[in-house]
Amino acid sequence: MRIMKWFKPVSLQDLAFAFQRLTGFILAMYLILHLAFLSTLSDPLTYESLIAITVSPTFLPLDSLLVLCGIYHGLNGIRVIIHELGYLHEHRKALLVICAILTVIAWLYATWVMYEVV
Amino acid sequence: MEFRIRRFDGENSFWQSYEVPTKKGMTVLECLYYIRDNLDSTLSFRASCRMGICGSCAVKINGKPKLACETQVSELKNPIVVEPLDNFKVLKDLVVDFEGFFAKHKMVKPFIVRDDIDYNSPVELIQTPKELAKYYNYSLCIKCGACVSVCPAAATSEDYLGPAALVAAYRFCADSRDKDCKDRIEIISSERGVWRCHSAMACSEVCPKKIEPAKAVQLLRRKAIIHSIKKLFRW
Amino acid sequence: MKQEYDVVVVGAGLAGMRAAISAAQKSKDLSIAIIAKTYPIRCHSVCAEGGTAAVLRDDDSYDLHAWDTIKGSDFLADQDAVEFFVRECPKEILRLDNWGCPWSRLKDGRIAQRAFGGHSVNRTVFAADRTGFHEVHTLYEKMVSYDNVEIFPEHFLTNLFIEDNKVKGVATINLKNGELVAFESKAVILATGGAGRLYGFTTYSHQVTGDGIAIAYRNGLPLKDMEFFQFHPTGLVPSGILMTEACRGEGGYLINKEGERFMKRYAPEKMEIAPRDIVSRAMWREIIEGRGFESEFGPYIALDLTHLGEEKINERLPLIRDAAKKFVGIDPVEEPIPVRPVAHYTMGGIHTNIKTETPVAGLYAAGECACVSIHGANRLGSNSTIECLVFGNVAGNMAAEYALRNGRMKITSEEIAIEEKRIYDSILGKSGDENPYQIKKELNETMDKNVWIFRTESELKDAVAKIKELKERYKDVEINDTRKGFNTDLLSTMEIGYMLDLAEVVAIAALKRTESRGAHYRLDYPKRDDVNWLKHSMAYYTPDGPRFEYIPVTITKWQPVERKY
Amino acid sequence: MAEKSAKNVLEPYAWLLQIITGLAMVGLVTFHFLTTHMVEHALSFESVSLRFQDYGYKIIYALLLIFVAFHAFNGLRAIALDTEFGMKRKKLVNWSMVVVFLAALIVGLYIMFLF
Ligand SMILES: Cc1cc2nc3c(=O)[nH]c(=O)nc-3n(C[C@H](O)[C@H](O)[C@H](O)COP(=O)(O)OP(=O)(O)OC[C@H]3O[C@@H](n4cnc5c(N)ncnc54)[C@H](O)[C@@H]3O)c2cc1C
Ligand code: HEM
Ligand code: SF4
Ligand code: F3S
Ligand code: FES
Repeated sequence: MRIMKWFKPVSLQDLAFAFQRLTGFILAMYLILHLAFLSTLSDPLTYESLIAITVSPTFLPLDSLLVLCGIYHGLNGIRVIIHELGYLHEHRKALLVICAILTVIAWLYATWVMYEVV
Repeated sequence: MEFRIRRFDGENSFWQSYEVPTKKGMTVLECLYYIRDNLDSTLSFRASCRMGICGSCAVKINGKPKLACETQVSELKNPIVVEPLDNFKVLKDLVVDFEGFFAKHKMVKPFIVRDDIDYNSPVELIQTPKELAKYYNYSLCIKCGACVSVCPAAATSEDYLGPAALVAAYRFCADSRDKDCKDRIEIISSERGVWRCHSAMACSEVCPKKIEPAKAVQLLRRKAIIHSIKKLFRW
Repeated sequence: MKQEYDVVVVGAGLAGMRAAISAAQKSKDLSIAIIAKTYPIRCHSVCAEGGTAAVLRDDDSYDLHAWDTIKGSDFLADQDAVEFFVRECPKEILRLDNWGCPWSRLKDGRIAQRAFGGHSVNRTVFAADRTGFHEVHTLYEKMVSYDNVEIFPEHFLTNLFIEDNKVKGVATINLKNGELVAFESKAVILATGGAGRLYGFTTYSHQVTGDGIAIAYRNGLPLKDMEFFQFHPTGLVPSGILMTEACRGEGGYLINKEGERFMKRYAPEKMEIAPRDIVSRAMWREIIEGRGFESEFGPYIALDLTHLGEEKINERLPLIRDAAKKFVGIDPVEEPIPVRPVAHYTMGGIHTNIKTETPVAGLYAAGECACVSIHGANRLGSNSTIECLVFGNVAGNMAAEYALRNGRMKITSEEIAIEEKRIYDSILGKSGDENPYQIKKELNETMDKNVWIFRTESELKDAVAKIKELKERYKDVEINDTRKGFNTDLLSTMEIGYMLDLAEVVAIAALKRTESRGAHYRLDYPKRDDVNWLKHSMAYYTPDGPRFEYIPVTITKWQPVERKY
Repeated sequence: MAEKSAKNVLEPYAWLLQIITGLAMVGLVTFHFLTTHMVEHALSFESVSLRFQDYGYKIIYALLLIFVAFHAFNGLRAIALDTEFGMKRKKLVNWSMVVVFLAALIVGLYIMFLF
């Protein structure tokens, strides 16, 4: 398949692109699921039973991964937007590193919040 | 050193290994010539200037596109794997088809457009060093194709103009002597143009002339979006 | 297969592309094909670094440019041609400016000019140290803007079709599929570049094998002044990559094994910045007399820039530093660069008159493959790129006019079949026991050894004998690759055949010229001899080697005097 | 070929909106995440319906919905058009994304107006 070439990077830069695409796709799929899921709000009972599953400890790691996708996609998205507006191409490596560090921090924080609260 | 070369004879693709006695200072291109002259004269590859300026000799060396004539073997791990560029049709061995590549370059109108040029009695146009600096870096493209060979957008979209052609487009749009960038903008703003780029920036990473094609594409994108907004408000 | 065009340009270097543009400009009704064995922007002209000469400002004059050129040529240049040439130069520079060439600029935005060897004023227009590169790209990009120019890249010229002393087309191999393509046309322009790869140690691109010159020669056209080959003092050892004159211009030293700046013995005043031929000879003498450094790649002289300091080198010679680092792993800031004189320019070529006409009607030649002659026995730096532009333009115009006046003559299918047979039956499938690349290697060694900077009768005789032997062996070469598509084996073998012919001409011409003039230096005849040798040599093809005739040099205003700097 | 398709009005604006919605969502998604995960039992039916009673909430969520739906489906559209397969069926791709986008809006708004 030719589209597999999207995921055969030669440098960190296009590795970041591959992940942006992957996470974007995952998030979009999740969005569809999410909306379908929320449709059950019309029936409180089904909703409550489903939500009980999603906040269960088995589901939390998955949720946390999803959040990682979201955070990576968002922060990397900001990085891409900066470049797409024509800025900071000379510092692209530094930006990538900063972006990666922020992603990890934000993700650890988010995971902590999720486990803490539930 | 062992050279593993991916070959193609018009019908079949296969790998072949050669043992080349290398010395300090030898480039990959010299090794290819050594192979052709002494071991196997059926090996085809392109090369000419052997000083990194003609753009003929870009091949994939140990997975990354490089100019064979500028790559020292001493910097590489044994075995050295040489393959033709990706995203191009292979014609024979390391030789790939550049027809589409040059057609795209031609498509972006890579020449100065202004209506006050008199062929028979040309006059000196004034351009300050500062104006020159605005586009000079982008005029250094040797059309080697390395950028296109790694661009994920070019990998799946044959008709994407690609970083090299877009560099050429930007180079002329940014030239103070050019008076009609609009036509060019319309062309690069098509669905085969800048919008296919997703800032993978592999192009900038591999460009042997350090031109930053990705930046040229984004600066063009900026021009294109301003052009579109202006058009929307008919201004 | 047959293609029909009004004008066919063979060779897409500076000269060829300039010619195509000028023909296209002449008339929209003309159909023009430009053919080259590489893509146009991969031609050898992209290697030119230093610049392009033209009179642009008030401190300079046409007469001065002409005088510098003629003196540089050691008075072998045709002065009418030179006078015409210098007047056309400025226009070409401005045209390139109008077409987008990124000339380096003065602060006020006007085109900048720098000093160059042999020119009395700052006359050399430049685009950083990549002049040829930018000129080629500018011309190419201008050329694609003409709808009536069709580009045929990677088509290899194999023959000319000539009938009744009129040209009627060319035969080429389309590399992509290996098919023979004949171009039937009213006029043909040859712009196939020089023959630098005759030498092993050379600044030239691999593609410069003199095919066009050899094909013209085999078709009976005379070759003029082939004994004159320029040697540049500083070629990087071992690859031969040019280390520009600016290295010495900026204050670099040439040093021998004894750590001595030997130029003080050869040109006490100018030292390292004496003219090219003088410096080259001095360096070579040092090497012969055993004062060169030794290395596995042969002897060399040290080009020492270390005293200039990192800052100056980075500012003025960034490319040189880059190249030295990349190609020999030496940083000029810390270590001297190994250099040696290197074959650099083919002064001779296909004989043409001042209008680029060859003796065959409808056939024109321009650029390095032609000899108009404005360079005579020694070309000045930065005069050849401008020659390509000026005479490319002339050739384009002449060919266009000729094509407007004349009809096309038919190339018959028999003629095409004969050429096909010649290539595919007697060359392509060839088996024998000679390796063509071994022959080339031996040819290069012979030229590097015996037809080099210092020439003597006995060495030249050896060279001629060796070349004859190689020609004999060439008849028995083996071509291993039997496929048609992109058969570089076939191509290279044919190129080697052309080179053998040219080498023979160069060696015999050098043997015959019993004087020293410009780049041609005979140890056994060290003086210039205007009484007997102020004339051009003309080599004609015969099956057993060239036949020579001589024609006088045109002198208008400037009588030969001793050449002193 | 490119000269023909040069008159392309969609791509520039699609790109612009993609980055505008992207940027806007940084705030919106963070808000969404925090309100649903920082507060205990935020996901129970009561708290969800309680939040949706509030008009401020409704507006923010409507915005989030529009942005995220546009961004996601325009993103998928871009992916599809990057392939020869999708480019050959450009019209189909564009229209199906419009349809999916509208469907997402309708579903989403319907949920919101349940309360
Ligand atoms: C390293 C270097 C630096 C130089 N620097 C300068 C400088 O600073 N200033 C200056 O004035 N001059 C300089 N010169 C000289 C100058 O570059 C050349 O003389 C000039 O470029 C020659 O141009 P051309 O168009 O005649 O030939 P080329 O550029 O050699 O073009 C020849 C064309 O013919 C084609 N061709 C050849 N054989 C065939 C065939 N069999 N079939 C089909 N096509 C064929 C080739 O593909 C090519 O397109 C330099 C030369 C060298 C080697
Ligand atoms: C949180 C803030 C977000 C930002 C800053 C952001 C940013 C971006 C950017 C800049 C792109 C364009 C990349 C390109 O040019 O190809 C993009 C693509 C995409 N985004 Fe987002 N995004 C965000 C959230 C989301 C969400 C929540 C979803 C899904 C529901 C999503 C789905 C997509 C998809 C599917 C793509 C296309 C991927 C591609 O073309 O490679 N994004 N995003
Ligand atoms: S932009 Fe760089 S990589 Fe691409 S063709 Fe030009 S020189 Fe080669
Ligand atoms: S690699 Fe391709 S996607 Fe864009 S930034 Fe470069 S053109
Ligand atoms: S041979 Fe010219 S770029 Fe490598």
